[in-house]
This record gives sequence, C-alpha cells and structure tokens, in this order.
Amino acid sequence: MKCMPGCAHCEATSMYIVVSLALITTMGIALARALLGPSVYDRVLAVNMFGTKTVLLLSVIAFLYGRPDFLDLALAYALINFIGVLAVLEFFRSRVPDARERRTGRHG
Amino acid sequence: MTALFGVFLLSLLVITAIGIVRATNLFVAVMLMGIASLLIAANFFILDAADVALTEAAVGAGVATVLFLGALSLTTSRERAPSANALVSGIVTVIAALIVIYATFDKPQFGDPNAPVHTHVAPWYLDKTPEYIDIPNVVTAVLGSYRSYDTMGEVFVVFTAGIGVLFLLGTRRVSRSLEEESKINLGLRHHLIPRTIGRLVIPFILLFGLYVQFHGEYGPGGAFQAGAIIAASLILYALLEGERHALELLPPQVLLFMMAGGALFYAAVGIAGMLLGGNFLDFSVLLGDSVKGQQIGILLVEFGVGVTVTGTLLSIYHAFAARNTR
Amino acid sequence: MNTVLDILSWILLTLGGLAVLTGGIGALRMPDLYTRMHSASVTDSLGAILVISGIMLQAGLTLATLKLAAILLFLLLTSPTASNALATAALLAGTRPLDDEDSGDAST
Amino acid sequence: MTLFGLFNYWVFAVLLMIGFYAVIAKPNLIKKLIGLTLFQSAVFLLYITMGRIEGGTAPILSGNTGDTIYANPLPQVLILTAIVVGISTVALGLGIVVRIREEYGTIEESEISEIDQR
Amino acid sequence: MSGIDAHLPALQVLTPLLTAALVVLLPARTLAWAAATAASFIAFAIASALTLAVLGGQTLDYAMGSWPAPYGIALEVDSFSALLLLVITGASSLALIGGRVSLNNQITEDRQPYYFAAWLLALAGLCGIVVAGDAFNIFVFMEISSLASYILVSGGPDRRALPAVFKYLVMGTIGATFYLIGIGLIYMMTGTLNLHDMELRIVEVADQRPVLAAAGFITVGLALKAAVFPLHVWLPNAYTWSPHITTTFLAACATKVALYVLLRFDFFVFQGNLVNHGMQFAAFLMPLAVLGILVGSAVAMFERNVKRSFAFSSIAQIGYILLGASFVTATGLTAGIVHMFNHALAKGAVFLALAAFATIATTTRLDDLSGIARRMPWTFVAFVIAGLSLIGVPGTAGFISKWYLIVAALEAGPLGIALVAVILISSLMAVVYVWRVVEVAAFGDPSEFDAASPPRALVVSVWIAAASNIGFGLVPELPVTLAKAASMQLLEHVL
Repeated sequence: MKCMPGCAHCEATSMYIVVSLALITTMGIALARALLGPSVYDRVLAVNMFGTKTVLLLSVIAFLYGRPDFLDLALAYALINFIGVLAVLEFFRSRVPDARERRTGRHG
Repeated sequence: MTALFGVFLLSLLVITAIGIVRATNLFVAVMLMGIASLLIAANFFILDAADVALTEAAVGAGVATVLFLGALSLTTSRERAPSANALVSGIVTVIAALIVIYATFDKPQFGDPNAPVHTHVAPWYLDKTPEYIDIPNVVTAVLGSYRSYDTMGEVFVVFTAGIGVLFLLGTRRVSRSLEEESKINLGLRHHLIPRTIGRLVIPFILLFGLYVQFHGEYGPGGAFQAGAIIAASLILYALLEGERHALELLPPQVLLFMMAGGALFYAAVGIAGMLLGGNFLDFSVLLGDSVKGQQIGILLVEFGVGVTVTGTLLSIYHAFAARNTR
Repeated sequence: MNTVLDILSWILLTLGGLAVLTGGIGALRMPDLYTRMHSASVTDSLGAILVISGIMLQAGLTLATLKLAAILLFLLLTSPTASNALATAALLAGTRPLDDEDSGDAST
Repeated sequence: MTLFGLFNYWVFAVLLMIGFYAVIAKPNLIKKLIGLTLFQSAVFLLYITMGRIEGGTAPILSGNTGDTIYANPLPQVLILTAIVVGISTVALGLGIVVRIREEYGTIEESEISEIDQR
Repeated sequence: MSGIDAHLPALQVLTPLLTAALVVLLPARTLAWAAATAASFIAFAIASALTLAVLGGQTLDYAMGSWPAPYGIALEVDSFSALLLLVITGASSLALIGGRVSLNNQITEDRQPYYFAAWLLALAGLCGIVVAGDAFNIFVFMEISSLASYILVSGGPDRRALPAVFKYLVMGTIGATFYLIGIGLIYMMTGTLNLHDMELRIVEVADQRPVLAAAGFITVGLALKAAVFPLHVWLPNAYTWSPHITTTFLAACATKVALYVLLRFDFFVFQGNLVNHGMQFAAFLMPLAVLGILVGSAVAMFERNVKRSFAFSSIAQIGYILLGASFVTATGLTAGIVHMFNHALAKGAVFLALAAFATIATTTRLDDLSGIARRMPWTFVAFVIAGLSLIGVPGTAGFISKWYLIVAALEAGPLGIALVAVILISSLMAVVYVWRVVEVAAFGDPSEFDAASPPRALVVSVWIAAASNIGFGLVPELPVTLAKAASMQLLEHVL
C-alpha cells in the first residue's frame, strides 16, 4: 500500500521509522524516569517529557500512515499535556499547607 | 513494522499499569495514569481509531487527571494501609487472567479481514453512509445517526454524573472563602510566566475546541472531544485566574443550565423528527432532502452533546475546587 | 529539488531523533532534578523544532504544514512554560540544586 | 506478524487483571477508582483491537472510492460511549470519596470499617 | 391517536428522561416533586397502555431513527418487558406520592431537585433497559440507572451510606464492565449487537471459546448487578443506609431488572445455541439460588436493624426468582417471573411501611420500633399484610409465586423434593423474621417517638401497596398471564 512508483514514499517511510524509533526509545526512558522518581517533581518532568514525545510521535506516525489530517490529534495532545502538567503543579502546591494539617490531625 | 510500534507501546502500557498499582503516593499514581492514558490513546491511533484516540487523550489524560487531582487535594495523597489480602487477591487475579487468555485462543487473529466483525453490520455502515448521510467520518455518522439513541443515553449518563456530584458536594460554598483564597500565596496565578502564556494559549485552545466540534463530520473529532477540550481550557482559566473569575465568567447556574439544556436540546431534535412524521431521532424528515436533514440533525445533536459535556465537566470541577478553597 | 528536500528532511529528522534521544538519556542519567530538567527541556524544544520542520519539508505547502506549524508554536510556548512552572514549584517546595546551595535560595 | 496476532488480547487480559487486582486488593478508595479506570481501559483496548483490519485505515472516507480498506467504525463508536460512561462513573466515585473523607477523616477501607464498628 | 400509540415504547423512556433534565431547572422545590410524580404517573400510564397492547397478543417494535434493526437500535416490548415496566413505574409512582414527608425529613431542601432528577433518571434507565432490544443499548441505560441509583443511595442521612454506596459503585461498575466484555466477545464472534440478530448468528460459532467466555462474563456481570448470592455483598448496606424511599424503589425493581437482562440473554442468545447450556445454566445457578435463599433468610432472622433484615430477605427472594428460572421449564420460569412481580409488591409495601414508621421513630433498629403499632395502627396492619405476602400465606400475592415454585420443583423429580423442603424451610424463616418485628411493634413497650402525626399520603400509599398484595393474591390473572406468555417466549428460543 505504501510503495508508490519511484519509491519516494518508501524513502520517506524509512526516515519516519528511524525518527519514531528514537522517539519511542525516549518515551521508554521518560517512563523509566517517571517510575524511578525519586521526587514528585522528577515525575512531573517525566510526564511532561513523555507528553511532548507523544505529540512528536503522533505527528510522525500521521505522515507514516499517509493521513496528515490526523495531525489534529497531535495538536490536541499538546494542549491537553500542557493543561495536565499545570494542573499537577497547581494541585501539588495547593496541598502543601493542607498536608501539614493532615499530619497533626492524624495523631489527634 | 508499525505493528511493532503497537507491541512496544503496549508493553510500556503494562509496565506503567504495574507502576500505577505499586505506587504508594497517589499523586504519582495519578500522574502515571496520565502517561497510561496517553499510551492507550497512541495505541488507539495506531489501531486506526483516530476519534477514540482523541477522546481518550482529552478525557483520560486531561479531564480524568484533573478530577483525580481535585479529589486528591481534598483527601490525602498517601496510601497508608498496606494491602491486607494481597496474596489471595493476586492468586485470584492470576487465575482469572489465565482464563481470559485461554478464552482468546479461538479469537480471530488481529486484523483478520474475514473476522465476523468485518463482514456483518460494519460494511453496511461504510457502504451506505455516502448514500444516506454523505459525511466522510463514518464514526460520526454512526454515533450521530445510526446509533443516535445510544449517544443520547450517553449524554444523560454524563448529566447523571453531574447531578450526582452536585448532589454530593453542592456548589454553594464558593463565595464565602474567596478572600482567604487570594491570601494564600500559592498556586499558578501568582507566577508571571505560566499566567501570561496561559492567557495567550487559552483562546487558542477554545478555538481548537470549536474546530473539533464542528469539524467532527469531516475529520477525527466530535462533540465529546470538543466538550472535554473546551472544558479543559476553561479549567486552565480557573487554575490561572482563580476560581472566582472562572465562576464569574460562567456561574454555577449557567453551568447547570448548560448541563440540562444540552441534553434537552438533543432530545428536542429527536422529538422534532417524531413530530414531523418519522420515528424518534429520525433526522431525515427534518428537511425536505433526507441527506441534508441527516446532516443538519447530526450537527444539531452534536451541539447539544458539546454543551452538556462542557457544562457537566466544569460543574464537576468547580464542585471539587469549591471545596478545596474552604 | 525533490531529492534536495528529501536529504534535508533526512538530516533534520535524524538530528531531531538524536536530540530527543540525547535529552532522554540526560534525563535518565543526570544526578539531580534541575540538571535533569535542563537536559530534558532544552532538547525538548530543539527536538520539536528539528522533527517538525523535517516533516514540514515533506508535507509541502498544505493544510498539514499549517497544523504542524501550530503544533510547533504551541510546543515552543508551553514546554518551556511547563518547565519553568515545574522549577519554580520545586524550588518553592524546598528542593535545592545539588552542588551550588548558596545560589539555590537566593532567587527564583 | 502471527507471533503478535493475539498480543493485543493478551495485553487486554493482563491490563484487565492489573486493574481488577487494584480494585479488590487495595484498601485505599482512590486507588480502587484508579484500578477501576485501568480495568475499563482494558476493555476499550479489546474493542478497538477487534475493529482493526490489517492494512486498513481510520473510517474517515477519503473521497476517492478506490479499494481502500477502512477499519470497523462500530467498535469505535461503542468505545467513545464507553469512555464517557467511564469518566462519569469515576467522577461520581470521586465525589463519594471526598464526602467519605469529610465524614470519616480517612479514605482507607479498613479504617472506615473500624470507625463504623465503634 | 394511532400516531402516539406507535411511539409509546420510546415515550416510555423519554418521559422520565426529559423530565429529569427539566426538574433541575425548576425554581421551586415542591414543583420538582410534583413534576417527578407526574412524570412517574405518565410513565405508569404508558406502561399500562403497553401492557394492554401486549395482552392483545402483539409485540411492539420500535426502530430508533427509523434505521432497520441490526444497523439501528431497536426497542421491543413483549409480555416479559410489559410486566417489568408495570413493576418499575408502579413502584416509582407509589413511592414518590407517599414519600414526600419521609424525603423532607431525610434530604435537605436545596438538594431535593437533584434527588428527584436522579430518581427520574433511574426510572428512565430501568425502563430503557427493559424495552431495549440491543445489547449495547442495555449497557448504556444500565449505566444511567446505576449512576442514578448511586445518587439515590448516597442521599441517606447517616454517614454509613457513603461507604455503602462506594462499594455499590465499585461492584456495580465491575459488573457493568464484565457485561461490556461479554457483549464485546459476542460482537467479535457474530458482528452484531442486536439481540435477535445475535441469536441467529451465534449458532455458527457456538462452540468456540470466546462465546463461552462471553456467557461467563455476562452471567457474572449481571449476577453482580442483581446481587445473586455470593456477589450480594453490596446490597445489605446500600439498602440499609439509603433514604427509606430509595430503598422502597430500588428493592422493588433494581435487582429484578438485572435479572431480567440475565434471563433474556441466557434464553434468547445462549440457551438454544450453546451446547448443553441449559444444563450448565441450571447446574451453576441452582446451587447459588438455594444457598442464597437459605443464607439470606438465616441472616435476616438475626439482624437487629429491621431494614437490614429485610435487605437480606431480598437476597433470599432473588434466590427464589433464580431458582424458578433454573428449572428451565415453563412452570419454573412462570414461577420466577411471577415472583418478580409479587416480591416487588410485598417488599415495596414492607419498605414503604418502614418508611412510614421511620417518620416518627428515631431509627429503624428493632428496639426503636418497639410499640409502634399503637401509634400507627393502620400502617402496622398494612405491614403485617405485606409480611404475610412475603411469607407466602394463601390469599396474598406471595402465595401465588410460591405455589408455582413448588409445582415446578415437584415436576423436577427427586431433586425437587429437596428443593420443596428448601422453600418451606425458608418460608418458616420468613415467618420468624416477620414475626420478630410484629411482636416488638405490637407488644413491646412504647419507645420514644416524634410527636408529629404520621403522614397521611404515605399511609395511603402503604395501603395501596398492601391492598394490591391481597388483590393480586386473590385475582392473580394479570401477572400470571403475562408471566406465562413471557416464559413461553423465553422457552421458544430454547427449543
């Protein structure tokens, strides 16, 4: 399905594959960082990294599959990822005073 | 080659899932959920389900994360008691997993074009949609017209969840505590860079949400995704500008009206079909030309869906956030 | 013309892949949060620029290019913002850079 | 390719059981809901997998009426619905957890039943 | 008028559904209650009209969006669904009209519109399941009704309602997801979601493992929803701590609708087609039914909280229904289906009476009901009638179903004798747990009660429920005719 005459497409396909392999590997690494931690912020960092890599991967795959109209998806991911990371930070910060209160509450 | 992507992503997914279950910090578990959701969505994309991938990303990675975080900020982020019956449960689940895997052995192979799913009802949708409805996105056609009744049910499920959260948590406590809220020098709204960029980005996200809403007949997208994206952008607004501004923009009463109004609007379109001589949700009688009627019907009901989803998700978010500021 | 574009996007994509991978390895191997963040966020932007412009060359002047441009713009806006918010949050919460403690609490 | 012919189904089974394990073994209520989400995601994977055709593409008709193969749209529609149903359930569940925390001061199942026994 | 007639199956669902959305927008509180009650009564009227049509011998089909059946979603009303529709809408109407005072005591005014909206959604969801002819559509409406019931239960004034409803939510979601997996596997093997189409197409793949797994998943999932014996753990607490009126409504219909789906699936889709499925069905479910009957009744005898005691009794009653179905004979099925109807009458009346007691008593614990018969003699008499019906005393509705059940058991040969013994023992246990309450209420020392006079509307609806227990006990034609027709229909698919 993918090989057009002149095989220019094949050429393109192989370079997409190379770059998507790099992206997937990096996603794996980001996941490892997310699982290893150690701090919550490391994990947020990993999540953010993972998100941007997913966006890139999706853009590449959209072209690999020859359906560039699916770029909408990559765009949506980029938006959602940003909101997600900000939300994590916001809620984590707003918890700081509350956490102290909880600790005293538990003993009482 | 691309199948290997799938295998790789799925393996990552399983690792993430194990990480989620093992994490004792619930914040971490929720963040890993976000990653898992992105992985699942990427998988859906590879499996040729663009619409579902978009939904999973918007709902799973976006809205679900925010809701979980909202709930966590009201409860506690540490899982305390170790699981008491871990061993027994583990054995039970392993046995169950083996049974499920055993049951898969007769399944049609992955992607087999002769599998029953591809030979019975589905080809009809693919063949007849150009004739009856004439929009490119068959998923939207099935969702909006052929199985429109399910979609209406789904809108009411969302509505029910909204009602439920309002019933449990209420929306009334906001105004009292706003001054305290601004005293706490925490949160994004006191930081210049996120705030500026956020302000820059929000209109863009809203625009994109509208694009997804009205482009759903031609490309991946539709009202659920759009509703989730629009709600997410307004949640971002609330994060950056504070609850008060967000609620001034869209007061709870308006959100409630959106929740109920969208669902009612959906049903009203269906009833219009009934009054014009068709069955419930028969859009072909809406206009003289039945194909045009179907298209306009799908557009209208999708509008209803978008309004309800946006209203409900925002109501739920505010219900959590309002408790948060007490 | 076509070959030139192909070669160019090959180069861009490969470099992008390398950048992304480097960032990933950095995020895995660096000793503390801030260095990891440094490695991840810089390569994030660089990788995004390289990969997406590589694809853009392939896409030519279409709607897809426009969308890619939107994605790129968005990533360039949000990714550093997220990193910044993350760094601020981590610093406020008391996580200090590893080796230079004096400058750690001096300013944001 | 046949090696991975059923791989997606196996992942479905494993994911299903990881989620199920979290639901039955973890005493923390939020963890239970997280498990529930995973559990449901597994089902989504099952449906989408069965809708795929080798060499096909997403069911968005591209105009040229060639012999392009399209994936099955129906499971995708069902899963769109199911995803939204899932998030609704989880939202309601979280609402209940927040109320439990307010009333009992804990979200651990064992501690809640201890409080109730008193 | 024929125009509206044709739309009745759709209107049955739409009336409560749309009113639910309207109710939350209504400004005044009393209006919310009035609208909910009116919608419920209209639904009851529609159900009656549908029943009349079904009794006339027709099966009503409705194609949503005018799309033909396997492609669009079909609705279908036959005698089985008509019976269930009557139960659901009737229980809802009675509970709503009588329950206003009880609700005002238990739920603050500003939350009431949400409560009524959830009530109507639950009603619409249950009706939607019953009229659906499409497997996935059943899932969607199951979720509407489940989410709405979680809300209804969570309204309980005692905080113990919250953990109870959480457990209900988790187990309910697992059940629904199992069901979803099941229909996914069937869809995978047959390519269709329409129940009739499924029945035709499953023959070709009947012996393959995914279909067997699907049967397992669907049965377990629905058994969870229906609180069949070992999977019942969510039920007692959810019923005990929810608002009294919620308990009345849910106890009368929620679990029965899950059983309805289970029976429909099993008989329409699996029984006739899977090898030996009839045997397996009986072999798996009969022991569970018997255990459920015995354990449920036994626990009910020792529970100190009356509501909880009757919740356990419900588990036993679900066992009866299942026992009847597991004979896979016409009499057995008739017994099970009639018992769905009669148990709804009896249990609805019992819980309504308890709701009436609770308007003046502090709790529903046995000790707190002591001597209440003197304060509320009328309600007490109605409670006794409902209790007799639950036991199965001749002249009450409960007797009819027990009678059919015993006949069916005797038809089953030697094993049947043992089953008759089980039924009799459990009926004796029912005598014990009903008598316990009667004794304390009638002869105990009066405990402290509120000065408020018992709400008249509630007493009236308790009496309507109690009277129909006697009415359908003396003139059981309606449920029995419907149940016989339903069981014939179900068995048609087996042979």
